[in-house]
Amino acid sequence: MNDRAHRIGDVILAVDRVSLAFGGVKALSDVSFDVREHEVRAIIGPNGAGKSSMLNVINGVYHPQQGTIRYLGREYHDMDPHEVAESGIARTFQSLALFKGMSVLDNIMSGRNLKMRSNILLQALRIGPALREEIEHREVVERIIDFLEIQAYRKTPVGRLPYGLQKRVDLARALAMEPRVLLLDEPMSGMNMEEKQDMCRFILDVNDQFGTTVVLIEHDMSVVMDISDRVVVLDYGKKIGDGSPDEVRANQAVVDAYLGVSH
Amino acid sequence: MMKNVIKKNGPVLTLGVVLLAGLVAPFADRSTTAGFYVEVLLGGLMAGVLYSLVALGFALIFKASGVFNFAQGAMVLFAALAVARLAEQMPLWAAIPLAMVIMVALAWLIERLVLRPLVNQEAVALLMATLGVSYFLDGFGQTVWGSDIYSIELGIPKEPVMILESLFQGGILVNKEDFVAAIVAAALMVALALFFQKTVTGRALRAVADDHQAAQSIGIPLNRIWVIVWSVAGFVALVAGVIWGSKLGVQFSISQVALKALPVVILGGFTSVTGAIVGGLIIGVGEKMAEVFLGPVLVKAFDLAGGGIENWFAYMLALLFLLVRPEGLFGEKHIDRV
Amino acid sequence: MAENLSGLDTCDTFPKLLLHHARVRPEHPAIREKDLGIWQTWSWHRFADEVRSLACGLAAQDFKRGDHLAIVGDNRPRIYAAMCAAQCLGGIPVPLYQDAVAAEMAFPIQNAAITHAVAEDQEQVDKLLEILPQCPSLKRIYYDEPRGLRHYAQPQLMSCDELLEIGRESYRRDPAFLETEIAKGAGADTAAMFFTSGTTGVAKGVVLTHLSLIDRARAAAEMEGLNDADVVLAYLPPAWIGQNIFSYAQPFVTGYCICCPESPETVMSDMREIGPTYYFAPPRVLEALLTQVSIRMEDASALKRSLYRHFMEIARRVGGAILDGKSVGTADRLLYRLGDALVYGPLRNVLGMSRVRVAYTAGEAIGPDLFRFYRSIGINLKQLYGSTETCVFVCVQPNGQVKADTVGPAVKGVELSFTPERELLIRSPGLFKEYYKNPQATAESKDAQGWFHTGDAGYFDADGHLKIIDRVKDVGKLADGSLFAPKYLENKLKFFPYIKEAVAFGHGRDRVCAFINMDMEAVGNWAEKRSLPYAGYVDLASRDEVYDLVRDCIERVNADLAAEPEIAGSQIHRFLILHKELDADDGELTRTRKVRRLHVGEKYAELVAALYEGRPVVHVEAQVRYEDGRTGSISADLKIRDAKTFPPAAARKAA
Amino acid sequence: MFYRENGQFKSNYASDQQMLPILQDRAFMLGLLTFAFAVVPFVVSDYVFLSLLIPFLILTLAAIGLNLLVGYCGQISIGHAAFMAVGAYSAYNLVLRIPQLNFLVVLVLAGLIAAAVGMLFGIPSLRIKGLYLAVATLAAQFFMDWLFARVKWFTNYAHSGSVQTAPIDLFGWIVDTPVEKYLFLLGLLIVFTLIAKNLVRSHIGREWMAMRDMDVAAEVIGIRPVYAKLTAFAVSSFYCGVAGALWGFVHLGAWEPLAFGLTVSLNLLFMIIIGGMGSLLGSYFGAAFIVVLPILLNQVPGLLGVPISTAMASHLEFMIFGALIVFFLIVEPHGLARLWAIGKEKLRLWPFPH
Repeated sequence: MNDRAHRIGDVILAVDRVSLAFGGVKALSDVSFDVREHEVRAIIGPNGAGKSSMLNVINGVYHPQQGTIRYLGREYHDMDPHEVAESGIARTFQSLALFKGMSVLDNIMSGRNLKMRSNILLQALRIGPALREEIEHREVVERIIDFLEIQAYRKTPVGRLPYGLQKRVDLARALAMEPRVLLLDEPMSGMNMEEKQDMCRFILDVNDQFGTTVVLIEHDMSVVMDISDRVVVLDYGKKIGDGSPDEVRANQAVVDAYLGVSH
Repeated sequence: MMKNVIKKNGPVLTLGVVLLAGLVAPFADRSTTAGFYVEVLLGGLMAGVLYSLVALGFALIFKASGVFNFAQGAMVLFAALAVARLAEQMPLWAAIPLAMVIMVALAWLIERLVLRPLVNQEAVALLMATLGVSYFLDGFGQTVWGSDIYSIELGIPKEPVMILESLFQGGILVNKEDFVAAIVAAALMVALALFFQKTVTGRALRAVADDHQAAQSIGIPLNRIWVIVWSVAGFVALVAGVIWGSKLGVQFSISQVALKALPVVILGGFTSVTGAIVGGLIIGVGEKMAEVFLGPVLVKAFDLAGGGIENWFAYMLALLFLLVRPEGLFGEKHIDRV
Repeated sequence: MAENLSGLDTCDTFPKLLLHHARVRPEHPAIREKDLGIWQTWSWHRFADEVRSLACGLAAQDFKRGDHLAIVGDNRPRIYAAMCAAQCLGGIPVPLYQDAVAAEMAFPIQNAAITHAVAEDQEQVDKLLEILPQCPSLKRIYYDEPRGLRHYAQPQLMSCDELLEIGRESYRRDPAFLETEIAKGAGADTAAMFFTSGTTGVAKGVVLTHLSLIDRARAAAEMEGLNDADVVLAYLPPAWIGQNIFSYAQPFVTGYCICCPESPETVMSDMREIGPTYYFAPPRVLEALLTQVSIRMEDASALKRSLYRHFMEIARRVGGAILDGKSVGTADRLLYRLGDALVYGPLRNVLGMSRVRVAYTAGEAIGPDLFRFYRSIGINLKQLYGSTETCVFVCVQPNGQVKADTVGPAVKGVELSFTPERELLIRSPGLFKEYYKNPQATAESKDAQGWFHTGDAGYFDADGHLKIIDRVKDVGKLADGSLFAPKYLENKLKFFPYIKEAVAFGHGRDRVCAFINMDMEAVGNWAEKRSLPYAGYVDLASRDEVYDLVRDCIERVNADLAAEPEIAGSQIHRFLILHKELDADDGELTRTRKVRRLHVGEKYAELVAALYEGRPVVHVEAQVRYEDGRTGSISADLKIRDAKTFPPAAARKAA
Repeated sequence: MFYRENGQFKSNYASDQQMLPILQDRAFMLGLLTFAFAVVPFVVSDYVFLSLLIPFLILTLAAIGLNLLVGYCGQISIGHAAFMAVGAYSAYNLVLRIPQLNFLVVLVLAGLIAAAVGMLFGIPSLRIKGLYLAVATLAAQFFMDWLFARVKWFTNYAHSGSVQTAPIDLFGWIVDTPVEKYLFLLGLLIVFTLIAKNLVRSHIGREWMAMRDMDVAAEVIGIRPVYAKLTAFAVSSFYCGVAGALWGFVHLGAWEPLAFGLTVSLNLLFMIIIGGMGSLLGSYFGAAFIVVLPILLNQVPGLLGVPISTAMASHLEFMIFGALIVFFLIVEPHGLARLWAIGKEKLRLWPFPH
C-alpha cells in the first residue's frame, strides 16, 4: 500500500452542484465533489443523508434537477443507466439486486453483456463466433469467481446463498463489466465482522490489482476510514465534510452529525 | 406560468382536445342531426355507467389489495346467473339478497383460498391467479346455475320512450330501462362514496389502500379488510350483473363484456374511484361515437365486412393513453427506488 | 501395461520415469486440476515440459545437486512439478504441511539448511517470511499464485512464472544441460525428505531414496494391477507420505492421472465428478463420510429410511462375502443385487466411489464396523500397514482375504519379525536411508541387521496376516495384569456418529475410564431434532440428555468387549464429556489428527484424577484458542457418569 | 437413483456448457427421440395423431413462444393468440398470392411478419410494466380479431370469412397423412426447441432474464431495455406466428374468424403457468396437459360409468383449469417443470433427501 499515493491520478469523475428532489423532498442539495482515478473514495453519512441518491444520480437511475456530472472530461446531465454502464461505470446495490432466477455463474455472465458482440441469429444457432464468445467470457468470469473465492457456488441459484455471499456475487457481476469506476452501495451492510474483513480485502484487491477507481458508500464509519483515500460526508442531502479520513475525523460538523448533536 | 401549465399537463390537454374533436367531428357530416347525436351520446353514457360499475369493483380491489382482478367479469356473470336462477324459485326481492349472501361467501372464499396464500407475491402472479379464479367461476357458475340464456325481469318497461321532442327535431329515443339503470348506478356510486367517507370501515379501507404496512401497524386487520373489499366488489358485480342481465339476458358473454372495465381503469387511473367513473363514461361515449360515426367511414374506406370497432376501440384508446400518461387520468405517479 | 512397465525397469529415478512417460504416453493425462470451473488437464508431455522449465529455472537460480527445496502448498500441479524439478537437478524436495503454523516450519528449514522454497500462495509466503530471520539459509522463495503479492518487496521473492521464464530461456541456451543432470541421478540417491509429524516428540526428517520409493510404489501397483487408466484424487496434504506415494510415486511408476480439487470446500463434489478408481482415505475421513451419511439419512423420509435400514442389514450380512467372492445363497445374492440398484449403487455414487477398484485405509486402526460398512456396500476397501520410514507399503490385504482386524500379509519384498515385547520389525527395500542429521535416532530405530523397529505391537494371526494392537509403549496392563489396548477401545467408541474422539485411560489402574469428545455436527443435529435448546459447544456437552446418549454408546461397546475374553477387562466404567474439541493447534492431536494420549493425560490430569476418585463432577478452567486465532478461557463444571459393564463372556460360559 | 455421475467430469467449457451435461440425461433423451421418431409412427392410431399429438406439438411451439416472453423476459401477454392469427393469415395469403413459395419459406415469412407485429405491440412495454402491459396485449388481441374478421382482403373475400388452406408441399413431399404431419411437426418442434434453448442460454437469454428478475439492475449493468424487451417480443411472436400458421395449415385446414380468440391466448398462458414459467420443458408439459385434460374429461367419466354431457365436461374443464392455475401459483409457481426438476434432483441425490 506504500506506493498507493503516487498511483492516484487525475480527476476522473466530478459531481458539480447537483440537486435532486422527489416531489417536494430534497434528497440532495448542491452537492459537489470529485473522484480521482485509482483512488478509493468513500461517501459516508447517517441514514437518509442522500448517499444512495448520490450513487443513483452518478449512475443515471435518477436525473438530477440541477447540476452536472463530468466523467472522463465529458459533461452530462441526463444519461440512462445503460449509457453510464457503457462508459465504464459499474455499481453494486445496497439491497440485493441480483437476478434471483439465475445461477451465480449466469448472474456474473450477465455482467459481460456489454462485451458480447454476436448477433441474435448466431446465438440462436450457437455456432462459430457465438459459441467462442460464450467460452471466452466464461473464462473471464471464472477468473472473477476465483478472485472472489466463490468457486463452490458457481452453479447455485443466487437465491439460495447466504446474504454475505450474495453481496460477493453482486460485486462479481459489477467486476465482470471491467469498469473503470466502481460504485459500491454499502457493500458491507448486514455482514458480520469476518465477512466485512473479507469484503474490505476484496475491495482493496480490486483497486490494487485492476486499478479500478472505487466510490463507496458506507454507513459504518470505522470500516471505511481504513480503506479509503478520501471521504465525502453527507448529511441531510448536504455535503458537510470532504477530505482524508483523518481530516474528516477531526471535522466538528461530521462529529456532530454522527452524534446527532446539531439536530 | 401558462407555459408551465401546458408543459405539465400537456398530455392531458392533448387528449382533451382529441376527445373534444371526437365529440364535435360528427357535425362535419351534414346528415347528423343534433337529436341523433344526443341520442348516441346518451346511449354511450348509459353503457359507460355500466362500465363504470364494473370498473369500480376493479378499482376497489386494486386499491385495497393491489390485485388486478381479472375475475371481476366472471363475478358479474356469476351474480347475474345466481339472481336469474334464484328468481325462478322466489320473488326478486328475496333472490337479490340471497345472491348477495352467496357473493359475500364467495368473496370470503377467494380471500381465504387464493389471496391469503399469495400475499406478497408479484402483481403479475396475482393477476394470473385472478385469471384462474375467473375461469373457475365461469365453469362453476355454469355448472351450478346452468348455461342457457336466462332473463332477469326487473319489472321496468323495456319499450323506448321519446323525450325532449320539443328541443330536438324528431325527439330523442331513450330506453326506459337504461334510464333506470343509470339512476341505480349513480345512486350506488353515491352510496359507495358515502360508505368510504363516513363509515369506520370505509376509512379503514382507505387507510389500507394508502399504505398496507402502516395500516397494519395501527391495528387494522388486513385479512378482514380484504374480505370486505371483495364483498363490496361482489356487491357491485351483483348490481352490474342484474342491470346488465335484465338488459341483455344472462349469458356467458357478460363475463367477456366486462373485460371492457380494463381500459376504463387504465384511462381513469388504477387507484382512483373517480377515475373509474369518469373513465367509464369516456369509454362508453367514445366507443359509441366511434361505432356510429367512425365505423361507416372505415367500412367505406377499407371495404370492411361491417364495423364492429367498439370491440377494440376502448383498448386502443387505453393503449394510446398508456403511452402518453401511464398513470391514467387520476392515478398517482410511481417512482422506483433502488 | 506389461509392455509399458518393462520399459520402466531401466528408470531408477523419478525424473527418468517422467521422461519415460512423456515419451511413451505424451498425450495421456498426468495431472488434472479443477481450476476456473473445469478440469484443466496436463498431459505427461506438458507436465514434463513444466518440470523441465522449472528445473532449468532453479538451476539458473543456483539450486545445486544435494540442495533441499522446501515445498509448501495444497495439491497443485506446480507443487508436484516443483518436486520433480528438484529431483532432476539431484536436489531433494522437502514437502511441508501447508496448514502448519509458521513456527512449525522453522525446524525443517533450519534442520535441512533449506535454501530454496516453493510456496503456493500469499498465505504460505507470509509464513515463510515470518520465519526468515530464524532461517538465514533460505535465499529464494517462489510463489505460484501471485494474488496479493504485488507489493511485496522482499528480495527473496520471485513468482513461479518468472522462474519458468528464466528456465525456458536457459533451456533454449543449453538444452543438453538438463539431460545430463537427469542422467547423473541414480536410484540410490535421496529422492525426498519427509518430516514425520512426531507422535513421539520432535519432528525427524526421514530420508528416502528413489530406489526405495519406486520399489514400494511398483510392488503395490503390480499387486493391485494399477495401470495408466487409473485415476486418483489428491486431497490430503502433499507433505504426508501417503498422499505423496499415491499422487507422486505411483503415478510416476504406472502413468496414471492424479486430480487436484478446486478448493478444500469442494473436495466432495470434485470427488463425485472425478470418480477416482484408486482411493485412499485415513479412517478419520471415512468416519466423517459415514457420519454424514447417517445424518443425511436421518433427514430422509420414513420410506427411504426403512429401505436403507433393510438393505444395509442385507449388506452387513452378505455384502462383504460377495465382495470377497465367497459363495452366497442365490436368494441373498438377488436381494443384494436389488439393494445395489436401490441403495448401495446410489450411495457409492453420492460418495464419489462408484468407480473405485481399490481403496486403502491406513494411518491408524479402523473401527471394524466402519470398515465393514464400506466393504458391504461394494467398495473394495482394504487396510494397509506402513509408515514414512517404510515407504508406506509393508502389509496390504490381498483381494478376497480381507479381515476387519488385520492389515494383511507382507507385500512382496518385505520381511517381518517380532521382538519379545511383540514389537514389529521390518526389513524391506523400501526402508528409509536415515533420519536426517540424526544418527542417534537412526541407530535407535534401524539396527545393524537392517531391521526397522516400528514401535508397533502386534502378531500374526492363523492366516499369517499381521494384526496391530497399538503402539508398544501404549499397550498397557490393568492393575490385575490383563491387557489394556486404549486405541482399540477408542476406535470402537469413535464408530458412533456422536463421538468424535475418545481417550481411554487404564494403564496400571484397576479399571478403564474415558474422555469423550462429542461430534458437534451429529449431536447438534440430534439435539435440534429433539428441540433441545443449547447455547453452544460447552453447554451442549454438559447436557444430561447428551450424557445419556453417550453412555448408551459406551454400554454397547462394553457389551461388545465382554464378548472378547482377552480384553473383556477393558470395559469402560466411568466417563466424562470434554468441554472442548481436541485440537492440533493445542497440541492435543498430531497434524495427522491422531490423539496424543500422553499429552492429553498430563494436560487434563485433574480430570483423570476425578474419574478415578469417583467424584460426580469436576471443575475445569482452560485456555482455548478460537478459530480466528484469539484465545480465551473456559470455566465449566464437567459431570462424570458411570457406565454399565458386563460380565465377560468366558465367565458367563463357565457359569 | 439411476444416476451414476462419477467420472463425468468436464475438461473444457464447451462440454461444461452443453445442453445435457449428464450422460444419463443424454441417453434418456436419445431413447425418447428414437421412440418418438421410430416407434410412435407405427403404433399410434390416426385418432391419437389428429386429436392429441398434432395439437400437442403445435401448441408446444406456441407455448415456447409465449414462455420466452412471459417466463424468460417477464413481460406479461394475454393476447398472444393475436400473433398466431397474424402468422396463420400471413401464411394463408402468402400461399395464396405467391403459390410457388416453399412452405418452409412461408412459415419463416409468416413468423417474421408476426414478429414485426409483435414488436409493434411490444413498444408499450418500454414505458409500462406488468399489469398495464396486459392491457396492451389485450388490445392486440381484440384489434387483430377485428382486423381479420372485417378486412376482407385478408380472407380473400371469402363469403363467410372462413378460409381454406392448400395442401402442404415440401419440396415435392405432400404432407397430408397424420403420420406425415406428425413427423413434420416433430422435426420442426425439435429444431425450434433447440433454437429457443440456445437463445436462453446465450447472452440474449440472460438479458431477458435480467429484465425479468430486476430491471433496474439490468439497466445498470448496461442492458438496453428497448433491445431486450423488443427482441423478446419479436422472437416470441415469431414462434407464435409459426405455430399459428401450422395450426391453420396442419391442424385445422380451414378456419373461421375468431379461431385465434382470447380463449386461445388464455389457454397459452395456462400452459406456461401449469407447465412452468421460464422453462422450455414446462412448455411441453403445459401443452400436453391442456391437450389431454379435455379428452380425459370427456372419456373418463364415461369409462367410470357416470357419463356427463359435453357442456358439463367443458364447464368442468374451466373449473379444473381455473383451480389448477391457482393451485400452481400458490404451491409451485414454477409448474410441472419444477416438479420434474425436483424429482430429477431427488434421483440424483438418492438415497439422501438433500
